Amino acid sequence: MNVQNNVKTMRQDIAKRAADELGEGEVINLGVGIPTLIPEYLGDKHVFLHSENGLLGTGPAPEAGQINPDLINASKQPVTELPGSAIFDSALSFAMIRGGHVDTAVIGALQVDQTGELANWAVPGKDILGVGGAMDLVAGVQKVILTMTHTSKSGEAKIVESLTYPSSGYRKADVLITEKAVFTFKNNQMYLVEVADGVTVEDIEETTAASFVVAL
Amino acid sequence: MNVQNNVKTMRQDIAKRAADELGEGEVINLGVGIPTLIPEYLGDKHVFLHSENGLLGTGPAPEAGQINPDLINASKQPVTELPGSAIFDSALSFAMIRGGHVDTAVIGALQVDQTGELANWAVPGKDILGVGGAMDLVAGVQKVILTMTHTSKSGEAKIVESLTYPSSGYRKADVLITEKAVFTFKNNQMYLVEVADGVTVEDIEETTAASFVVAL
Amino acid sequence: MTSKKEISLTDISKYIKDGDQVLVGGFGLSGCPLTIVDEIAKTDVKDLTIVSNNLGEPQKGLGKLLVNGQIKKAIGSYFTTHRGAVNAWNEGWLEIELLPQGTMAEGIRAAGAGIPAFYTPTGAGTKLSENKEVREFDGKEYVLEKSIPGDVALIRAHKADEYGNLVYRKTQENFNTAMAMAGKIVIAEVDEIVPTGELKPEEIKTQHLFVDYLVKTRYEVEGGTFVERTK
Amino acid sequence: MTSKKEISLTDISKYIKDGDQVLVGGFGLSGCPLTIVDEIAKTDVKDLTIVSNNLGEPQKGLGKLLVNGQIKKAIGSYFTTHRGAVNAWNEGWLEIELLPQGTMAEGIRAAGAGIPAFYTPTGAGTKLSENKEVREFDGKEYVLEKSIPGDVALIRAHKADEYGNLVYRKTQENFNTAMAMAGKIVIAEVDEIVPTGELKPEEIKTQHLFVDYLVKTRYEVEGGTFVERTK
Repeated sequence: MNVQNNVKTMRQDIAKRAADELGEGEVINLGVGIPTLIPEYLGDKHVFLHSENGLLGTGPAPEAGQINPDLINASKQPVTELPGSAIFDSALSFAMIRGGHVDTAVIGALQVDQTGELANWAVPGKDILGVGGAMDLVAGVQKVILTMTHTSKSGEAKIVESLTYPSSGYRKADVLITEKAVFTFKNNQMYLVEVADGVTVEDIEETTAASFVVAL
Repeated sequence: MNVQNNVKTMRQDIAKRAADELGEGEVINLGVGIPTLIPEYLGDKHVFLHSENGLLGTGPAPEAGQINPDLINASKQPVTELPGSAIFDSALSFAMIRGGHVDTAVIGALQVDQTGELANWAVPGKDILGVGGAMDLVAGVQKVILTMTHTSKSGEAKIVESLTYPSSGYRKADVLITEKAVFTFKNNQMYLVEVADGVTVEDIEETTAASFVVAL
Repeated sequence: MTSKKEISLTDISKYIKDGDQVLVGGFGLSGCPLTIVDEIAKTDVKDLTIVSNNLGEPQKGLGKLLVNGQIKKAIGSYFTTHRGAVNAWNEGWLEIELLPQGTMAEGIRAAGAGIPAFYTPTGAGTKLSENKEVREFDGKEYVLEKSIPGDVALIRAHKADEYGNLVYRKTQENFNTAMAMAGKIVIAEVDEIVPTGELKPEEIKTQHLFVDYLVKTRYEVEGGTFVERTK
Repeated sequence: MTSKKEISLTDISKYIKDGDQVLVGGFGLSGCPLTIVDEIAKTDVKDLTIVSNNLGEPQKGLGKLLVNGQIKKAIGSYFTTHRGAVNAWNEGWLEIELLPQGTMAEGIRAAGAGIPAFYTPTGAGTKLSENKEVREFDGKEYVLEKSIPGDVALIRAHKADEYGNLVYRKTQENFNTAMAMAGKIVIAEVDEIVPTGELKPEEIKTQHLFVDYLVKTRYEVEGGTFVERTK
């Protein structure tokens, strides 16, 4: 298996596990990257996908030739609308997010600390020129699920004692899913609740620069 | 002519004069009482009537038998909708008012002082149990036109040096129309700009407990 | 058509507790959930704080809860013409908090939009802002107003689809969408439930994520007014 | 169909002055008034502060004004993927003010709704609130955000009626209604103007009192993208 396939499998595994966290009938906002793979793994579970540019009930990408450039998701990709979907403006869309009406956001993170505080919008030393809806989602939704590879490409820990990347806000994540493990956060404490097949707690400890309680 | 007819004529005269103040194509909010008579005197002038419960483009009362209790104005009276009308919720309706998108409000007043500050929602010593949209209109619209009888039923001055009734807010009226006269307000100064046929400036001075500049 | 969100009228009382702050839609009787209010009037739930533009009419809508003594406090913009409310206030058993109508609408929306407080020019310099914080922006005074959330919101719409998306009949919407946004538990009274997909995405005024439960109304329009079905 | 509000493309520049704060609708190119932006790119108006979620694409939409050096400052939520904007910022001739997308949407709506400032949980505890006032409500920190008005708002809709009421095509609305509310002068680019009465009162998304002028678009949808008509 080459490295690329390996990364692809990792991302799929994370998306698959994240799909299990979602409840029937929930309103979900999916961030860019790994979260966009989740719909493939929902099976019979029905959830409502919320796109912050103004669509609740986002459907899959259209067939070629059926693209409407005025029917897009928050990643500016063409989408379709499912029966029962609703369309609205940006102010109401973010009122839904900020007001706690979106059940769950599944988003990527660049870093997360052992309390669940996360960084997902800016890299230290790089230009800070984009935030999009990231902070609104972190501040507003009922449940924040993070999906990310356990370490960076160069093998550095992304799960850390305290953030070195710019924080996305006070609000802590609820669940963190990597290709190696699942963590939960409660009262500023991190719990290891699952390890992937063939992964040991020692392996997790080695690749995680944060304290956590083992709660398998 | 009996007293009742006299009052009726007065109110009609005030409404008629107020109609002249309105510009073609303006968005107008009409308060209860005298302002509700204005549509009869618009002639060919086309204005858009805004009802704060959520209708822009309010039409006249429906024929008997055509009443829809879910198509009402802010006085809870059944109305109709004109072509090009729009329906919206209370939050947006007051955003229109507060945000300055309604050109003119024509409202009654219990008292107005010589700077144009007005009182139109509560009487001293009486229960203060209603305000409705009065303060929003006073604070928000581009132009406030007051319509009222020049004095109270018992002959007391309603145009005063300073308010003894509870104020409706810092915002001053722009125009005041009574059966005897028309005043304008600029920079906290009151100007007498018109008198009704057969009314003298002396008569106005006698029935007005406020200082004004004669600018006929 | 049925919906997973549909509940029976007798279930309504499960969602309302003594002392709750309850948002109730309607401008006059239009957009007021008359059936739901009738059901609450049959229960002994009490000490309610009702947020509604007015308190219905004597023996109609919220007037029934008032007569029953179920309301401890009313927050709204206009109670002057409701004799029962005025008397209750004078007799000292009804608290009233008066708000400018636009401040009330914006405060309810704010609660639903995650905004805890906002500044408004409305009411600055009046008795209604006497105990409120005032602040200048660009030389003009504004009043700080807090958002107005509800433990429960009781709303009225025309049609729901199976998911709970709502549309209204003419000016029936008034405070209902804002209240659906601001209520922790939201029960909507509707004329009918239509199959999902029948409402166009663009015409939906209150999106289903704001609506928890649906009940069917017992009222219909007859002779220009709302009449309770007798059958 | 014609409307009293319709103006010619060459009239657009009359309403925009050097140094104006200009609200420009759109999420990506959807809902962006491409024709109006093209017209501005032909003029020498400069030092504009553009409030828009992003700055279009290189040579598309606002990207054209950027290349021309007509933009002094951009206020928006996401410029990362626009190479031209990143370069301009690095070279020091473009100021950028970054806002969380929801704060931007709410701030624009607030300007249109007469609300000078509001508190939001978004961004509390981050670099983006470093120089902003923070305040606790019920033990939680919120950031004070000011409203975002425009000297001009340039918006895009699908259809207008003769009065200037607007409807949109699918997710084209995004920031457009809020911007129509917040602009002192509002110019809407539309596909067509239909007779008054053709749009149902309930389906109107942007009411005519928010719209000053209408222009007809030169862009049409072809092959899943926006293409300028050549004729």
